[in-house]
Amino acid sequence: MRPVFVLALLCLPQLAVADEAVSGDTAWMLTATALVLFMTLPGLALFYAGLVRAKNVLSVLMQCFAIAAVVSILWVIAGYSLSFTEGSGPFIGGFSRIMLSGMTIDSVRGSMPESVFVMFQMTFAIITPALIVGGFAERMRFSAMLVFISLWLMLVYVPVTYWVWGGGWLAQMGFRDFAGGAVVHINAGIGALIAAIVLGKRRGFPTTPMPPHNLPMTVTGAGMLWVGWFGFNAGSALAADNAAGMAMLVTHLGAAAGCVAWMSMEWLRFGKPSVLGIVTGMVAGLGTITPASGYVGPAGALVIGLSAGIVCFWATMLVKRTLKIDDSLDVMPVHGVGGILGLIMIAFLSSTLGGLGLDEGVTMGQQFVIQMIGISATIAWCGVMSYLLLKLIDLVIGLRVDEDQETEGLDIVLHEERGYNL
Amino acid sequence: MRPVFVLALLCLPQLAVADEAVSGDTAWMLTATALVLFMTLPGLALFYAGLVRAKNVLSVLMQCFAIAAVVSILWVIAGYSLSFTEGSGPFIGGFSRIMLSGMTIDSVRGSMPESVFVMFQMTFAIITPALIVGGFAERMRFSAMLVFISLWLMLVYVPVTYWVWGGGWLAQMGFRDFAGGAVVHINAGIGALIAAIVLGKRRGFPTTPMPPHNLPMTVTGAGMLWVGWFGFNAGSALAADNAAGMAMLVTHLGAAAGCVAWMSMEWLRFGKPSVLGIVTGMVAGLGTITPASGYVGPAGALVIGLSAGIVCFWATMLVKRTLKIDDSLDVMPVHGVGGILGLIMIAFLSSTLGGLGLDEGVTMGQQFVIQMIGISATIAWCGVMSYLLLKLIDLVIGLRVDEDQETEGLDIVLHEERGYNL
Amino acid sequence: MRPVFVLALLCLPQLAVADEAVSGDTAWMLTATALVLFMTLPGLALFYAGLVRAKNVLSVLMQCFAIAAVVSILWVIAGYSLSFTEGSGPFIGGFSRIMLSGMTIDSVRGSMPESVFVMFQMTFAIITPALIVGGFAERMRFSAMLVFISLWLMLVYVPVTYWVWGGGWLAQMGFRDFAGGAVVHINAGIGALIAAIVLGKRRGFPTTPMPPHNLPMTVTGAGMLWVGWFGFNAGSALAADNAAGMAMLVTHLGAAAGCVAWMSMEWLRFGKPSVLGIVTGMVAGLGTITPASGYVGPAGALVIGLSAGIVCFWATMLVKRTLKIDDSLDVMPVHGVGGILGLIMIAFLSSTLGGLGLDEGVTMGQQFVIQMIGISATIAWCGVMSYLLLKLIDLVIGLRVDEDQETEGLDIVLHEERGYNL
Amino acid sequence: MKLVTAIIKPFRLDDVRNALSEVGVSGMTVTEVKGFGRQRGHTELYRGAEYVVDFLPKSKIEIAVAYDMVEQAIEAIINAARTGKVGDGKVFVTAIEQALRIRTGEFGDNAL
Amino acid sequence: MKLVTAIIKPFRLDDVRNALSEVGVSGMTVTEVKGFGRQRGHTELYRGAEYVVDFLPKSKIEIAVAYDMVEQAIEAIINAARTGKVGDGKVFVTAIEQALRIRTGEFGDNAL
Amino acid sequence: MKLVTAIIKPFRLDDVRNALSEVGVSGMTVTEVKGFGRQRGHTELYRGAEYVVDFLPKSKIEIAVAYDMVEQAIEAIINAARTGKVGDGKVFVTAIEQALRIRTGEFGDNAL
Ligand SMILES: Nc1ncnc2c1ncn2[C@@H]1O[C@H](COP(=O)(O)OP(=O)(O)O)[C@@H](O)[C@H]1O
Ligand SMILES: Nc1ncnc2c1ncn2[C@@H]1O[C@H](COP(=O)(O)OP(=O)(O)O)[C@@H](O)[C@H]1O
Ligand SMILES: Nc1ncnc2c1ncn2[C@@H]1O[C@H](COP(=O)(O)OP(=O)(O)O)[C@@H](O)[C@H]1O
Repeated sequence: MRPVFVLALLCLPQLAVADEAVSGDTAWMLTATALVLFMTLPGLALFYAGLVRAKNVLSVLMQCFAIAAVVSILWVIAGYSLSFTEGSGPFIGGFSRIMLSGMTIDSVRGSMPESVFVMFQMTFAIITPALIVGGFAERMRFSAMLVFISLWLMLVYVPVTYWVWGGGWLAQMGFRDFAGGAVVHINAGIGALIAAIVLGKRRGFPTTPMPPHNLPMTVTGAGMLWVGWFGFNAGSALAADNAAGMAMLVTHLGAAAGCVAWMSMEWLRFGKPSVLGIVTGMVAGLGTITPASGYVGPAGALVIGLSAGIVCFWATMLVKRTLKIDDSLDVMPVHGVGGILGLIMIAFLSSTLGGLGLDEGVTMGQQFVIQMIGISATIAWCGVMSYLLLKLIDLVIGLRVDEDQETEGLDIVLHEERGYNL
Repeated sequence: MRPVFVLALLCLPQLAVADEAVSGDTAWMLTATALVLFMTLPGLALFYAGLVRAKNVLSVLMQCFAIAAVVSILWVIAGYSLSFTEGSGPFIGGFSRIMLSGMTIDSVRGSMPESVFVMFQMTFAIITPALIVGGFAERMRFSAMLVFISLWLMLVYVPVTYWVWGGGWLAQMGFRDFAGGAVVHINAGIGALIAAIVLGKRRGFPTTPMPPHNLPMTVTGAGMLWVGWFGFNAGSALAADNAAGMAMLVTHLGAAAGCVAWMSMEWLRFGKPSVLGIVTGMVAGLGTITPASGYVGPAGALVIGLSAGIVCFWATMLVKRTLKIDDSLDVMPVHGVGGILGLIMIAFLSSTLGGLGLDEGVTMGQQFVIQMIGISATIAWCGVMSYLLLKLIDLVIGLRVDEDQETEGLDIVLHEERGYNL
Repeated sequence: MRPVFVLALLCLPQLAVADEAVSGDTAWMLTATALVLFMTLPGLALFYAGLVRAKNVLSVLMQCFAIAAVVSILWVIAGYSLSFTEGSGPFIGGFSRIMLSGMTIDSVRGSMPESVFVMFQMTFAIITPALIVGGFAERMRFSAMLVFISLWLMLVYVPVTYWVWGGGWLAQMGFRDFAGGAVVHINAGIGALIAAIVLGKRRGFPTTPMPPHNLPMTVTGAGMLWVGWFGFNAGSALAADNAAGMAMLVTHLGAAAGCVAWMSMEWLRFGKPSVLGIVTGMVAGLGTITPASGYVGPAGALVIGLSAGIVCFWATMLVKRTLKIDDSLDVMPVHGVGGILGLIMIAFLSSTLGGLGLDEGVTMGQQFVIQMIGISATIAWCGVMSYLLLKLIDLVIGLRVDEDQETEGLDIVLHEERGYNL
Repeated sequence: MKLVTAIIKPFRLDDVRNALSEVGVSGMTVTEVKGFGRQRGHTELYRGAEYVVDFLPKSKIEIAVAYDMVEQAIEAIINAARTGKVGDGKVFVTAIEQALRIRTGEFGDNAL
Repeated sequence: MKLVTAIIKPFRLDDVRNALSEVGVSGMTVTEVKGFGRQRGHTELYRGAEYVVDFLPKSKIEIAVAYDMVEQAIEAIINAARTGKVGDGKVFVTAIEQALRIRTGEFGDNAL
Repeated sequence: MKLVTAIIKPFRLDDVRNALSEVGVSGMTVTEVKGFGRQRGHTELYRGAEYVVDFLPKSKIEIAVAYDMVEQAIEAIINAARTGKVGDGKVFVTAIEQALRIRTGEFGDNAL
């Protein structure tokens, strides 16, 4: 069996050229790449677009599409190189793959063509900023959004990726984040939270009701996310092997348990379970199992999924009802809190309940400390940088549409289109 | 080439650990698993949800999601073990994998990690009860639904799976059901028919028209089902080999021929072909080719698809118009009848029209008898158990919402949500 | 590494039986087949259906479904054989696989089972005529459509496929069309353009506005097309190898650059970018990179994508505003022009900007001439044949619904169904 | 001529239409409206955000009838629309000064 | 002031609006309604379950006009809406007792 | 009794409903309509095909009130609906000759 911590190994560039691509692994990684892109387009785009009001449906879809396009180009220009090639230090990668220079059709990384590794990682770089859209939905200017996301990608996503997966200081410390609890979910959650705070509430929040305009659309997106997440987590094994199989199994169980937990919380607390609740529990379960999906066993996955459903449920209540922060589509309480929770539980479930073991000589307590360092560093860096970026952009070009435009809706105002002519 | 009857071989536990996973086979089975989950979420959920009235759209989506979550958990707790490990007799499997105990990351089944086999089969265990939703749509209480499906899974789906695929009495007898004519389609069809009868008609059926509220949604789901079905049938070869390729080809031809046949029937009988007709023909073709997809050749597949379109068309007329049973989304006439038809045609098309052959020394007549035994046993067991379960649940907690609630719609009444705010 | 020009090799029948299928390659090709079918159903169907008026939504979905069904059957009867088996000359293939005769479960083509190759190519034969639907949307009779598409498949698609991929005269000349610039996109674009001209404008075009009835549906389809296109182009490598990886990478970059270019054109010209614009740019980028996706490097892909966005943008303006041709969903300016552009750029980007090289001893200028010959031949053959077929069908059974029917909408008139009952 | 406007529960629409046909009213125009009144709306809940929906779906039926048909029409509507539960709706009668059939230009009672 | 209410075929709406603008009617309110009348509806068929749709989509136009404009407005509507086929619709005229413009508080004919 | 019909901007609906409740109007019927008037519509652009949308979404509120409530109701509507920008809408008053509550058969002011 191949080792679980393949990502770390892949960072050693000398290995990269030696190998030949294995067709089975390549087949799976091509598929996994397609699945992760599918999570964003159309998965997440629909999930989010269904939750906003009809007058803003296109603005959300547009943001997801534009992010996918712009991030892809930035990724090949510099993002990949700075994330995944050896840098001069522990904080940022090197320049050897700027514009993918030096990568030929024969380049191999691990057991797959390097082109596939570039693509697979690109899909992660796409979905992370796309998740942030939920924080500033229904009020941000499109141009400001493009500028913010581009800078955020290079200044937040890329360095954190290098720290965790590119051989940077967190990787060296033994920080465990299999498929992106810190890199993807904390980053997205904190980015969204800061955006929600800096932009301020939507007009009328929280007194005016803003019910989802199309829940079947949201559920459609949710189904796609569940399926696509197999590529996300089982793809993070970087091979079609037993580690991938186990990652898929625990991922699925995390989702299922998250569904059941959130549904039960609603049933207990409000008397009725809702479809928005069950899909939110699913996302919480998936986000929470993500960092742990290469380390825990099936029983651990059930524990993680159930905890995710309960903890994220309360976090949502807290942010929305108590703090009254308009993180409009609940990115922080679901993804951010889920990511944190999952990263913490790794310490305790890697070597219990059928987990696959901690590193030789590392105790639960030690791992817990390492995990807390990684979590804190990600929150701090992402929080500070997101705040500075948003404030800067607000000064220079302005973040929000004006009141009348917000009332009329972003679709007409920013894109001169309407979602529906039924 | 690997043998076609791999499932039967996989039941011998001693083989399971000996092998190593093959990366190509694992890659395909990971993909096939994602495809089959995709069939339910969002495929089948959308297919069904588009067919009900707008006030019940969420209830259907909710049922599919909740079934996916609950079945997944039940499957790892006990369903898998009782279905696919050696039992003490021919009727039910054993306890060696309860809570997946004894399965490690290194466990292999056939040429794939056992975790992948568990997951692949789980997706079948999810879609079968989800199909039943069509029988009791728009009137069943959500809590009663959860109880029914959970018990039905363990008391109907699990034993029949063991009989057919787990090495039970039907497998030993030589019963041929490649990807689930009896296990999936007859079980679902009979379960839905009994539910429709026990719950009774929807208020107003059949005098009040209840047209689909969103046919594009249904067609979207249909497209997903077609694509996902490749995972279902070609995945049932349990490897990325020639058998899988042939299974995909015949599956596709079954679907195409089913489309053409149903469309033609409508054209002849009503003067106009309809989009609901063509997608129903597709499902009929797919359901019917399912059990046969590992045994017949392309010409046989066309025969099966055409027969499916014609026979299921008439079956739908019979159930709806003549018998006036409110099997609301026509699960029995399409899936149940299709499954029966396909299982029967196996006897005649396995060794003709390019079929891959019957077992050594078995004649068409003998195979026909075996097939009839398998069909009858499944119908009988599923029919009786479904009836008893439903009656019991009706007594204890009640199956249906009351009249006013049915008029108001399940979305508001059971879930406090509305599908659309356009 | 396997050679890039595998398709050409596969045409030598003697090779076909010698090999054994490789599980990794088979796994990827099974997946790629599913992805390409997914592009049509539901991808393209939704993309197109969202763009028409609500009263015609089902007619478009129906056309896509019916095309998928009918083409599949024609493909196994004769299409595959005439496209991909050795013929008596350079213009049309042979009869050795009529009704797939002689193909057994053990047949292998390249490194995959022949059944998979048949299926993979079938999905191309499905999507090409389905693309034409955009040219005659909202006014063509369903029966005339079926007749036209069936004849068009056999008389246009099949011969051109043989010329380019089946070992015919263009293949022999060294014409480069990796995944279907001529076979798929020019054919579809010209077919649609001729259909638009022969059928004439929709009532009210261009004075009456005919805005898309459901843009989220179109965006959903667009996301599916993007993901599915990975199967289309990376699948055209016919193996899970480095060529496939590079094809996926350049495909993705073509799409991303197309998005950015079209968005920028709209921003510059109209002051606001639109979601329909960005997804149209995506399709333009994908269509244009398609023929080149096995030859160019990442930088070349960016150039292609950006050119596609700009050129196809202006082409759309030209056809719609200047020429006032009602190619209703812009098939010619997006697919046709994109295909031509991509085929031309192959000559210049195969050996520059990281391209994978021209054939030994071929200069850019020579390749350019070859490409122009292939483009011209496809346009001429497809144009003339499409025109003759349509005129003939118009004479015999009539192409268009009458004025009142067009006003009422095709869904009710042709299919007795309505899309929405919200 | 009078215009009889009835606001009713949507699921009674088919019954009302049939009842009207029986008394000889052969034309009507129906609008989907949202009603606010004594009948309590429902609560919707989205991730813990509560949303009280006061407006309920109703159908508004408008029929132009000759004077002598007003009573029968109202009778028919009331009988067919009544469920006896709050929210059954209202009937309003207003005067029409002139009516025309677009197709023929006929006017007055002949236009109906 | 009078309220002129016209029920027309939806695809004539743009023509009617233009015709009204030409005679000087610059404001109107349009509602999508379902009409029942002499014009036959269509049949829908879902997996063999037949469903006769009697209600047809119509557009209802409401315009408040001063007394002296009523004739011209009706004329304009009729000419623009007529196709000569059954189902072209009706025009009804009723009295408005008072009209107000919300923005300015103007009333009477000035409010229009 | 009078029928007070107000055409307002949709996002003022909740305010208007509250204002009406405060003055004691406890029932109303709301229709989503499209309005055409002085307020300019917007342009939509689809792949270069321009489309000027003249019709703007409006909400039409209908309330049947007793004579003595008309003034207050109008006042309440105007205050709550006014934004001061063009397109705020209109209020029309017409006469109701008879009103009935379907559930009870009550009529006149009691039916409201
Ligand atoms: N004063 C009113 N003006 C206009 N419509 C009204 C008025 N009062 C009630 N309605 C309409 O009648 C419907 C039913 O009224 P409601 O008070 O709920 O029940 P009931 O008719 O049984 O008294 C409301 O939903 C509303 O559409
Ligand atoms: N008595 C009526 N009251 C209100 N609306 C009516 C009445 N009769 C007809 N209508 C409306 O006018 C439309 C056209 O009427 P119909 O009888 O079909 O054709 P025509 O106007 O040509 O006689 C109907 O669909 C309906 O909306
Ligand atoms: N003559 C009219 N008849 C009926 N409705 C009208 C009339 N004029 C305006 N309206 C309605 O009132 C709305 C607002 O009118 P508009 O002229 O845009 O602004 P304002 O009310 O501020 O003068 C319109 O959208 C339309 O729905």
